[in-house]
Amino acid sequence: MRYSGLKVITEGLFGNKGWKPAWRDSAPKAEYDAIIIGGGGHGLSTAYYLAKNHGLTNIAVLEKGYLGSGNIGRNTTIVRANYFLQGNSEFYSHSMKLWEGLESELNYNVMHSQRGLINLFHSDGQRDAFARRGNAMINQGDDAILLDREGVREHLPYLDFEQTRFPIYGGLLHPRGGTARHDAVAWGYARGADRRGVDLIQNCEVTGIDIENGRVTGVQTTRGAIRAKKVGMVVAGRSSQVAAMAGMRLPIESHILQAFVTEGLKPVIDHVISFGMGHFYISQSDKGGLVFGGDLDFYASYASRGNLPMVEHVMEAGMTLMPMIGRAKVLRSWGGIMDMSPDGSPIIDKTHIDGLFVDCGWNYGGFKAVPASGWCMAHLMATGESHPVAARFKLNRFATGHILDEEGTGSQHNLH
Amino acid sequence: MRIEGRGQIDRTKPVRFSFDGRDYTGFKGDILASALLANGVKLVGRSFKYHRPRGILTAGSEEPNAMVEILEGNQQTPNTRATVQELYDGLKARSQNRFPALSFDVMGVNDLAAPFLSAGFYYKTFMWPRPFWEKLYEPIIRRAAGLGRLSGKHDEGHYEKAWAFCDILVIGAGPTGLMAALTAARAGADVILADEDARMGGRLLADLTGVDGKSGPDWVESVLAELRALPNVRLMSRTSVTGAYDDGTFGALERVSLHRSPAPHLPRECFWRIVAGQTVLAAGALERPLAFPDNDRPGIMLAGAVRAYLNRYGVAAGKRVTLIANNDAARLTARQLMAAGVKVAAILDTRPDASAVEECPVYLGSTITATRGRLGLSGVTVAHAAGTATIETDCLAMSGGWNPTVHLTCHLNGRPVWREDIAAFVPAPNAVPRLTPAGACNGAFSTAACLAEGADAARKALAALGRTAPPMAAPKAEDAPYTLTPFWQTPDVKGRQWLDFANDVTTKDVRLSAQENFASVEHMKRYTTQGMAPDQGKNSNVGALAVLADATGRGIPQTGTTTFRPPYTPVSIAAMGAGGRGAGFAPQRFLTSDQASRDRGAPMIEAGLWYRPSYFPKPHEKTWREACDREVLMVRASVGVADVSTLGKIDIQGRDAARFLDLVYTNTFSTLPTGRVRYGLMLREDGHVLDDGTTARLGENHYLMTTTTAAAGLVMRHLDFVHQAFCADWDVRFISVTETWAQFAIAGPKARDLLATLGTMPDLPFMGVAPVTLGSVNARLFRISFSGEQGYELAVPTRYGEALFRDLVARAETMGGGPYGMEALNVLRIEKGFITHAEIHGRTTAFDIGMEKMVSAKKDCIGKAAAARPGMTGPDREQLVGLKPLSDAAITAGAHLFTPGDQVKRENDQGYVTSVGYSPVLNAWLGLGFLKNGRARHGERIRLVDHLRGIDLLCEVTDPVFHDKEGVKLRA
Amino acid sequence: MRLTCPLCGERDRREFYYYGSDDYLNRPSEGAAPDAWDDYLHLRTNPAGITHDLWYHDMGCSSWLRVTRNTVTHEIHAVEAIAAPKASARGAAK
Amino acid sequence: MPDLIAKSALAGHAAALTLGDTTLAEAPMTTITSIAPFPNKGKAVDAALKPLGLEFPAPNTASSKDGARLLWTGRQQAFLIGTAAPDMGDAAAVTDQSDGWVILTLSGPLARDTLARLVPLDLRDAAFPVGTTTRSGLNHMALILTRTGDAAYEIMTFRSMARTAWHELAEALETQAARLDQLA
Repeated sequence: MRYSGLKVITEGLFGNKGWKPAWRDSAPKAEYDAIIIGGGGHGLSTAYYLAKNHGLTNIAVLEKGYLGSGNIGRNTTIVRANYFLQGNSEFYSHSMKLWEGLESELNYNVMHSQRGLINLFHSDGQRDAFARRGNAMINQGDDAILLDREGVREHLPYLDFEQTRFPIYGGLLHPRGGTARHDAVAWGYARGADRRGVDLIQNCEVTGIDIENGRVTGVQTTRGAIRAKKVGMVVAGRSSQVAAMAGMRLPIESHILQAFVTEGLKPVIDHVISFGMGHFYISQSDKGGLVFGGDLDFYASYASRGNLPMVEHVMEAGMTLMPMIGRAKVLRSWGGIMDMSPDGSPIIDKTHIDGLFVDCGWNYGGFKAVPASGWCMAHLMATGESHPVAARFKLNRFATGHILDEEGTGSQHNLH
Repeated sequence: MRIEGRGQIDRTKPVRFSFDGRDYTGFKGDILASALLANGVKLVGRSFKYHRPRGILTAGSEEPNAMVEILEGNQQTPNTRATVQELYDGLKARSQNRFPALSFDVMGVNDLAAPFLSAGFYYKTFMWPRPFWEKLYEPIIRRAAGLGRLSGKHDEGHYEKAWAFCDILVIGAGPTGLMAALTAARAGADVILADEDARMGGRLLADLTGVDGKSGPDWVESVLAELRALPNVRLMSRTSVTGAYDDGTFGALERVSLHRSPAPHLPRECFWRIVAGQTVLAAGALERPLAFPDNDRPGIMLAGAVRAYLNRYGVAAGKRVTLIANNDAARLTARQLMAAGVKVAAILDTRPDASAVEECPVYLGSTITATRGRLGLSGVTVAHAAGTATIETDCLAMSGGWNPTVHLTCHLNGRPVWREDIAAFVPAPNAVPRLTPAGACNGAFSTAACLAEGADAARKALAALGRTAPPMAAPKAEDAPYTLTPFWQTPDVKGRQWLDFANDVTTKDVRLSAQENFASVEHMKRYTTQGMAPDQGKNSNVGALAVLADATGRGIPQTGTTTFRPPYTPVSIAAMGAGGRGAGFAPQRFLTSDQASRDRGAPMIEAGLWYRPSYFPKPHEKTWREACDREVLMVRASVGVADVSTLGKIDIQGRDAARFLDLVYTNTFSTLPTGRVRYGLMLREDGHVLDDGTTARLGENHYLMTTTTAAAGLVMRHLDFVHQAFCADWDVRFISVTETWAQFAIAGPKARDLLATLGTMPDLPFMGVAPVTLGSVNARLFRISFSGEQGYELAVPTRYGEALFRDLVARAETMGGGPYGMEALNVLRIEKGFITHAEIHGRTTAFDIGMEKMVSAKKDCIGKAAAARPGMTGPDREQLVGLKPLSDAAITAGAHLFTPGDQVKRENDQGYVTSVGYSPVLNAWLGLGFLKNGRARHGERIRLVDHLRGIDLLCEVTDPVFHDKEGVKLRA
Repeated sequence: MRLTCPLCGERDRREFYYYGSDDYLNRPSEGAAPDAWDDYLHLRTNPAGITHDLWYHDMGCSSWLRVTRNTVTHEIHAVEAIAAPKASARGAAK
Repeated sequence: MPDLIAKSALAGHAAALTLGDTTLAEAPMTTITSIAPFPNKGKAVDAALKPLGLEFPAPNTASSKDGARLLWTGRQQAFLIGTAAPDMGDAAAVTDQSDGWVILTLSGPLARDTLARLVPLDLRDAAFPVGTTTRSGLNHMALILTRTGDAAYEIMTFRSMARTAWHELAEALETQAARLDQLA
């Protein structure tokens, strides 16, 4: 079924009775050519591109809960390509290009909205660091504009330019940065993969990974054993547990990241804005809620919920930067489980076990990476070779010292 | 319509207020909703999606419809529940989400287009042509969406945060909570009783249920009187407990002054963190609406709310009221209305076998098939066991049963459990450690059961705290069984039946979601947005999942439920962020020289938490550059004084102090002679540079370490870790003395001359240190330099800092010198090739900055092993270099470097610039930067490109030290 | 979240700084193989359940603490100073 | 020879504030010395302190005698206040801290409620009896808090942050006074 405005109207006229399921409910087969563990954004896009780019359609996505039940539905929906280290730049740039064609690619409106992202800076030193970043973005072929204080004021007149603790020196504007509707991304990829014959199997938890003579042969699940010569672990948030089934220890520590949404408000914030002197960033959803967040709670956790110290910090940061949001009321807070890697960059790589691949370590930047992560993971699983834009996301880079540390905070997992 | 003789308002105190510009009068004790109803105002808001006219559904914070903007001066508070907002004189309220007016809203056209706006329609359209999404569709959607408006102006309100600790926290002050608090308080425990209402008593105030022979309000007052008199009880009314967090911590929002006009220093709201040993959750229950066609018209209300308006506020919600319910308890509404002389048009019971004893028409087996009245209900059509009926009515009271308020028990991931007998979810056992749910929130609905459970829960909490409850008789109260037959929606009728009023989600939307295989309850929620509105599904969750269960053929327990997350009721950002406004976000650290610098007109800039002078302008100077150039030349030619107190200083003592320093620094400090200073490089354990600085040996077992300003706290923590983790038994102790000493750099060829005017000073060698006295003040003199000139740093106890700074500056000025600021300091250090955190930014190795030889081969140190990884050294790394433009044009930090002739693109990137400054000494712009294999490329030309600032020019790659490479001046 | 510092008593989480797994206590000796350093610095068991991690009482007594807690429920089982661990505690629960 | 005038942290910035019979004030400058015993030197430390009539305090407590006080201030550390440090020999590291701290006093009926706005501590009598000294936070600042009397506290924080500490305490006190006046 192809979606379109006309279809919405014709269905509406006939009581919306004709809409078909967005995807089939598949029962697991005994064997697939490839299995993706994890029906989140990355897993679903991996399946989609395996089918679309590499013609692999005898594949299954195994999801222990419901499709999109992980971080794809628990993030702050920001899409950007503003990295500055080689290895990251080309990857997120590629992802941005995929985002820009995603609606027509998937025939699904993921509401990708390039409303512009502004990273504020508050000192000469920060300005120089953002200038380095902005220039790297342009060298990569992406866009960046350095705003001075007055330039920021033109875009964001409601910030507190007078009394805020750390004066606003300027901002790096990334015009193509923006947001998208998070759940829709999962659903769009799921529907696309389903249409290409991929089996999406919900409520199917992987309980073991079968390995014989250093080769993967399949998985054990709560719905029986399934054979496959290729298995991709795409389970950010649970990477360490799944990898442990293959006897692996990953360079990952799991952390909780909280985010917040307010009650609906008439449009007041047009951009995505991030504060440079505290943990705070914000945008406004199409429904009118202010969607905002800060940083990790900073302790390892799988609880999908956090505590007050970071909540309060985020709110205080919001109040020093833009006190006009003071009377917006927080409606809901939630937490996602972040795969924190020792350098803040992800891993898309083979493992030491033949046929077993891993896509993990997305820290808290996984949402915007969904298209390229799937694209590159699919490439890796199909060809056995890293995709050129993901070539530095190696599992062993920590051992070799080829670090991709954008934050410069070092090998402490929670500092990225 | 106000009913004489009813209600608990103060009729001697009229209160004037306005709504949508019209003036009205209510009474003290009213909420906005009761006062509006009393004035016959039923239309209060517009719905989110279809802009349907909406009235008042509830009498509490769960209200999904009656949300308004409260105006005070240029400030406005959107999305305020009229059912919570207390009336005060001069209150101004305005309806929201309508244009141009509440009674005529052009966006109401959406309602006509409803067939095309079904659940998730927007995922299926607005895709073509692509640019139209951002240019056309999205802006329209955004404008139509949203509810209230922020003013766009800074929130000038005063907010507060606070801590409270107690043995037992009781959440909710209805019968359950009051009994729990009384039991706990009589046992001597510290009790906090929190309730979100302005008055405690819960449904005892709304239903007038009697206890122990007293009326509900009287019994409440007697209990409160006792509690108020006890020193171990804190009563917190107007306080919503909003979140359960780990280890007995709760968030709570107190509406301190939202019920009155503002007063100086009086906070609007206070966000509490309450830490409780034990908690009794007595949050009560929320009544469920029923789904039937057009069940969202103004005038259709919850039955319990109709009682609350009658009994508490003396307001009849209508002139001809109809009741529809699936349970016995709701009949009380009809009985109380009739007793008050309000006409009850009919009682509709969805159950065919219910009783029919009231003195009004009672229709059993009823379903409502239609309702009428665009801006206010005028009638309903009923199908019942014996036929159909059309009833003229202006108020429909409905009750679909009650949902226990389980929300807080979900906050730690507890999943509530379905109880078939009450057709509702109750808290999972032990969902929150040390918290006991009791009363209605635990599924006990009679007053007697609530009182008993409240006392029991308190006894359990007391026992856990090792206390015994005093013997107490259980108060007597009604103990009627709660009987209902679930009724989830009117079957087989046309028309939309609302589930989620606030987000405009109907039963059709839920069924469509199932049809499209968004069949998991989470998918349904996310696809239809049911439960995502300001009431967070309080009114609609159970109804929606019952419809979903029906549509998918599963039972309700198998369907499960979405979870509730904090906050229970929305909390303003300002309350949770209280204190963050303006400078309150982070402490301000002031130098002792601060006032002296400001006196000289120096602009102060933030350096971490500190404020430091940027430069010291002279009257004739027009730009900062003029001042900076002068200050640089001044230091190079005569003498400058700068406050360097912000650098971290750590006093390290003990027989193993030297050994300890050898472990944390890459280079060796055990060999440093007493009275000398050495530059040290510190790595993180991952092999990257952590910090650098000088460390002085003050005595055999006594060192003074200096850190950069930025890393002072970080280094202290690092030292504590290394010490406690790896060598806790060593004889070493350290403490920060950053704040203890004010320290001033005296730099320039006349530095020694200046010192000589201070009295007898030791003749220190370069990198020497000695104690000195300034009159009676003990001071320390270091011969170190960050400028490359003959340099000293003089440290005095902080209390003398301001005096010494003023004195030194005055002396310098007599010698042609003066103070210098951060800008000059930066240029001086760039000329000299000294690094700061612009260079050691967390990704650089000792190799990168040319200091790999400082990593001693003779000993282990933190970071040594990781620094030896293959990726950490070698020609592929970007190495520190100097950069000098070939022209006299300016260069910029943040520019990237390319080999001339190469295309400017990421693949050809050779490095970047970290620091630049204009050297008035060399009459040139100078830069420091990192360049691939840079040390082998001195003398080469490199292309510097800064797209952002439009700079593209050639530079010469040089050694990073531009000035006095041999260090002659330094040692002079 | 509240941690009971062995010296200061029960305190709110905001007084503490979190570092990471107590793997950081087992620093390889000089000359250890690169794999040992990779293990020490990067690889983590990262359990969904009982874990042992390191916290610093930053706004308190400056003790570094080893905390035994559950990463799923956030229940705290034990807090001890790393400089004075109980004899049995360190290796036992690994 | 420079004539160096000593200045307290808040000199010229804040005068004592009294509201609702509660007073916030800056205490006079005094002598503060950190004493950090070396391993296994507890006895030697106590011997050195004996002439002062003091002993090294247990965590969260203080030892005092005739105006000299020894406050526990952290792991293996106590601050001697109000008197010069005795010769500790090699028993302890001794470091002057006199100028590193500002000492504020807060006393009166609103004192505890005022502190409860900024200090994440259980200040109830059972948890924080008179004589308790502990480290914690004053909002975002380092804090050494001592309960010196039934309704009297001594608040120590870093000297450079004295103005912020004052501002936040004064605002909290003003707020408590307004609550008392307006809501009673």
